Amino acid sequence: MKLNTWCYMVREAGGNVRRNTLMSTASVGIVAVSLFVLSVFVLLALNVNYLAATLESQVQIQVFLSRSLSTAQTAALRQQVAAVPGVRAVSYISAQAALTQLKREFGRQQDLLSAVEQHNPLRPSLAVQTVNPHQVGAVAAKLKGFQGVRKVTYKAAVVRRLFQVADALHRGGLILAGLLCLATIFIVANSVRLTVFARRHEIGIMKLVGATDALIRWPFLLEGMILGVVGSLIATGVLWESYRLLEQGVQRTIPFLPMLPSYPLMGELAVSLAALGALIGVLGSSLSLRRYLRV
Amino acid sequence: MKLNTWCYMVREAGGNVRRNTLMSTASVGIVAVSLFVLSVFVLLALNVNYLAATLESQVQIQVFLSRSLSTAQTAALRQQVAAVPGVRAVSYISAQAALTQLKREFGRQQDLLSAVEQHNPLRPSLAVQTVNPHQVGAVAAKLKGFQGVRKVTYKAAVVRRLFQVADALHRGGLILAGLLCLATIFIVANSVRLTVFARRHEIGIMKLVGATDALIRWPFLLEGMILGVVGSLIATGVLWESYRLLEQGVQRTIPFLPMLPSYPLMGELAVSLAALGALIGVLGSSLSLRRYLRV
Amino acid sequence: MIELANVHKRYGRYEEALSGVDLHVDPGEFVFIVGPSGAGKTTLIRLLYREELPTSGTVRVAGKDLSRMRPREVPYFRRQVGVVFQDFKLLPERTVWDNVAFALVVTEVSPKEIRRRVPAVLELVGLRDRARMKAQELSGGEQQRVAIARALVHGPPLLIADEPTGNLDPTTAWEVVQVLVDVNHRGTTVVVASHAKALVDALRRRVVELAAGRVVRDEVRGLYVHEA
Amino acid sequence: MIELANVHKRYGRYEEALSGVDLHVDPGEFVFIVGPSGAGKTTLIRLLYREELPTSGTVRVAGKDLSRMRPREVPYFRRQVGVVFQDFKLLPERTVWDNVAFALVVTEVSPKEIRRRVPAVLELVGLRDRARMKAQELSGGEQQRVAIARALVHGPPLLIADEPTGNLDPTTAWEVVQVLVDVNHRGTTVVVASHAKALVDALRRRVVELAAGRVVRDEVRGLYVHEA
Ligand SMILES: Nc1ncnc2c1ncn2[C@@H]1O[C@H](COP(=O)(O)OP(=O)(O)OP(=O)(O)O)[C@@H](O)[C@H]1O
Ligand SMILES: Nc1ncnc2c1ncn2[C@@H]1O[C@H](COP(=O)(O)OP(=O)(O)OP(=O)(O)O)[C@@H](O)[C@H]1O
Ligand SMILES: [Mg+2]
Ligand SMILES: [Mg+2]
Repeated sequence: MKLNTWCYMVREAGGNVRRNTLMSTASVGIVAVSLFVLSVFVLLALNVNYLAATLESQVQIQVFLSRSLSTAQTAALRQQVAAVPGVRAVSYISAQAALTQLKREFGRQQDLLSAVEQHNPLRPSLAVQTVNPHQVGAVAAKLKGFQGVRKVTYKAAVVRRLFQVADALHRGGLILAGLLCLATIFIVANSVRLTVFARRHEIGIMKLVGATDALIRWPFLLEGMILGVVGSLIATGVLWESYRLLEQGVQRTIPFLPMLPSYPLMGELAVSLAALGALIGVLGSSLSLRRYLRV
Repeated sequence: MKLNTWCYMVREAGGNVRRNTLMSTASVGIVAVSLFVLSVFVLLALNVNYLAATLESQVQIQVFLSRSLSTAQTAALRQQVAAVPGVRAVSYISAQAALTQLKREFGRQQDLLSAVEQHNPLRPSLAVQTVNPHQVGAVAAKLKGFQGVRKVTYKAAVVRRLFQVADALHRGGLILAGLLCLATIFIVANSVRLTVFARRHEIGIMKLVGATDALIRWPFLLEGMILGVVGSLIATGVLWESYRLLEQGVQRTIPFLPMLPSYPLMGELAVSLAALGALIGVLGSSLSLRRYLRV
Repeated sequence: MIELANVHKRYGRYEEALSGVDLHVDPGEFVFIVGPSGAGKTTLIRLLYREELPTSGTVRVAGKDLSRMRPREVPYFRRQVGVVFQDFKLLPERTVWDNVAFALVVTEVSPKEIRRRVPAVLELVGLRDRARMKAQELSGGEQQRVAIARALVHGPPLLIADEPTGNLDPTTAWEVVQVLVDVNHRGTTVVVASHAKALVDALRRRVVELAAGRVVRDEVRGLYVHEA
Repeated sequence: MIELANVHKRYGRYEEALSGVDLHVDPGEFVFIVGPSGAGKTTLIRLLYREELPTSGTVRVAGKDLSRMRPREVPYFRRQVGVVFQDFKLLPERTVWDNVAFALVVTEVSPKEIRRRVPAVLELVGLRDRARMKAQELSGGEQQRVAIARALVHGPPLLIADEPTGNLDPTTAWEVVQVLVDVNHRGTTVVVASHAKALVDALRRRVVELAAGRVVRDEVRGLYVHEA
């Protein structure tokens, strides 16, 4: 097609948006609402994952050491452990520190501990964190074989459960987001279809005057794209502000709840939403047009 | 208006639904998707609340008893405690039982406990559950004054946090559900508006022939109602089946996660959704008609 | 029946479509409105059933000042006027029967009465056998006759027809005009905007000629063009 | 130019709109199609620009068998035909200029050329000063003339007009017909379906009369009705 024709189609698309204020507003609104709801789900899923990951990362392997180890031996062992593939961090907890921590955890029921105060029955230990929580089992098994290690424990059941919950949430979140994405496309396709339906006579007339399908289709596709992108911009704006407010609220009331920071996240989301909006608009228009191009 | 006119309007509404298959399907689809998403949110909120309530109900007050209490005295105290308003259940834990449980909880670190085995430093206690988790503080204070009670504890910080989380989830859920309800009405109103827009010429002609606003409006309102109810039925069906599958899945993979049983819940939801669908349809139609009735 | 006094009508920013029209039509009259394309005939007619309000001046129809009429009275007023629109204004996806019956449904006529009157009026315009077809499936002339049937069916005291024979062959056109004359003889006031020189000249009724929004001629037994 | 052989057309379950039509039109001819309302004139015309396909029989226009034409060829074929539709088929919310220019835009004519040709053709139908108005704001006759302008603007080798003067006063109608005659003299084949007895009789061109879907008359220098 010639450049002139492209110019015509772009002008046409812009004109359509302006002329059909009502339908344009409606479509933009629907895209905005759909994308907003979709993003809320995505953010929810992302944050649950983040939460799960944070909790997972707190799962440690406890390596109890032989009481007879010298300071130098302990340091050497510690380096050895740190060198094991999959280990992220190792910290040393002396027998004394362990007792103090235990006391703190026991809280009020310290009667019990007073009884053993004079003769500390605990061992010094290494607290080992793995890079990937899934490696806990393998790393623990490897550590067991080291010289000077008496016992290796980790909360196997808790870790397993946590993984199950995180997995379920992850999978559920993905399914939900997928469903919502489909719902959005469906809603937008339908609303574009109504738009096209309202203009079916116009389309018919254009065809009778000798317009090719491409000439009729492109302004509608461009129009859909414009509407989709504008809708996504609105959704992004509202989302950004809401997330900021939510973050503040969480900071104030439940500060121990970890939340994904908004900085890189919202930027990426904005770009994805714009792309998704454009895609939805174009897809919606093209799906809807097919039927009315048969004149 | 005469009965005949009502008959005409009902026939008209039915006819519109059949005639405009495309627009009817679109509207029904939009209502169904919107209500489905809305319900997913509502179910999520309800289940989180249920989960929070379940966890809350597991918060206990521990009442440590004087070691000198006789069995009869203990039994009397237990009855006294059970009679306190707000107390739901009381169970007795002997010193021996407490030590056994402690051992179990300690797991591998039993070195410590072996050291105190021969001389049990623990006290017998009563585990008290309140009817309403919010009463924990008040009940605990009251129990402190009883004869034979040495110490009363409850995990104050944990309880407070749990309440905060539950509250936040509750409030967040309500806000989200409200937003989604608005979004649904908005989407449906817009799609009905497009429907009406596509028929604006028809409406204009009817007015020119002398039709009153009521005669034009009612078939549209009835049509909106029909579409809304059909949409809600679809949403309910899909939801019911999904929830059933989800319940089964949860039972299989994470059985310790409490879920609201579907029996009375889904029935109530079905009725609410039908009502909501009808309301949305009618509201959507009437909002959309106003503008085109000025001819 | 109709009383226009110094009526001006301007659509938006465009030049006036009617400028200072005075017109008086008695009950029972038969009036042709003629004039070149764009003279303002349709505009004049739109004022008579209150599709448009005059920019200035007064329009009184059946004793009512249309500018002063409250919106809720409008439907009841319109039922007293039968209108054949230049572009027909049929409901394209309804059957011929539904289109015609609609003018009766709005006045809450009983279904029995509807079943009696609709076939009768369709017979009159020669479309008895088209009753079950959709309006959009009809030929241009058939659609025009449906529009005429709809305007007649509720027996309005005032009948307005805008170019009612533009899509009809001379024979059918003549039949349709005879129907209008008949209706007029039974007391209905009839106003017809028309380009059909042959018909206007044959009937020799009152002719009002418009040109550029003004009445330039008003003859009691006139011809389509002024007798030189 | 046009070649119809034993063409039948039936819409859905209704009786045939055309039953066994044979018609041959040479390039450069001027043909009137006449006949009573519902005779099948518009149906015949719809076959010529492939809005409809015949139920049986063949329709050849400009050397192409329309039933065999592939869908992607259709737009290019339609650009060779100018059509004035009985119901105008204008884009109601576009300006007169846009409506006319559209027939040039589809053929990718340069903007400069468009700015030259559109005013010229609007001048021809007397609507030069209406270019910026929306189609829906025009009077019936003005809309009809826009439809004619659109059919002419790209200079098609075949011009088909369905009832092109139904909404025009006799003077304007005569001017429009002169435009058609002019175009014909410059080599365009012209087919006009019309009820305008006065015009048909004045021009004395070839007349094809349809009745109930059949060709009942085909005269080289005919009148609207058969000379008795
Ligand atoms: N809605 C409108 N907006 C702007 N201008 C209008 C509108 N309707 C009519 N006009 C203009 O008013 C003038 C008179 O129009 P009107 O339809 O009354 O003419 P008419 O006498 O009925 O012509 P015709 O014989 O062609 O139907 C025309 O010039 C037309 O362009
Ligand atoms: N889409 C359609 N569906 C069904 N029947 C149709 C359709 N279009 C036309 N017809 C029927 O075919 C017959 C011929 O119609 P056509 O439009 O060709 O008549 P015409 O000669 O153009 O008449 P007019 O002079 O009134 O315009 C009519 O009886 C009409 O009812
Ligand atoms: Mg007019
Ligand atoms: Mg026709």
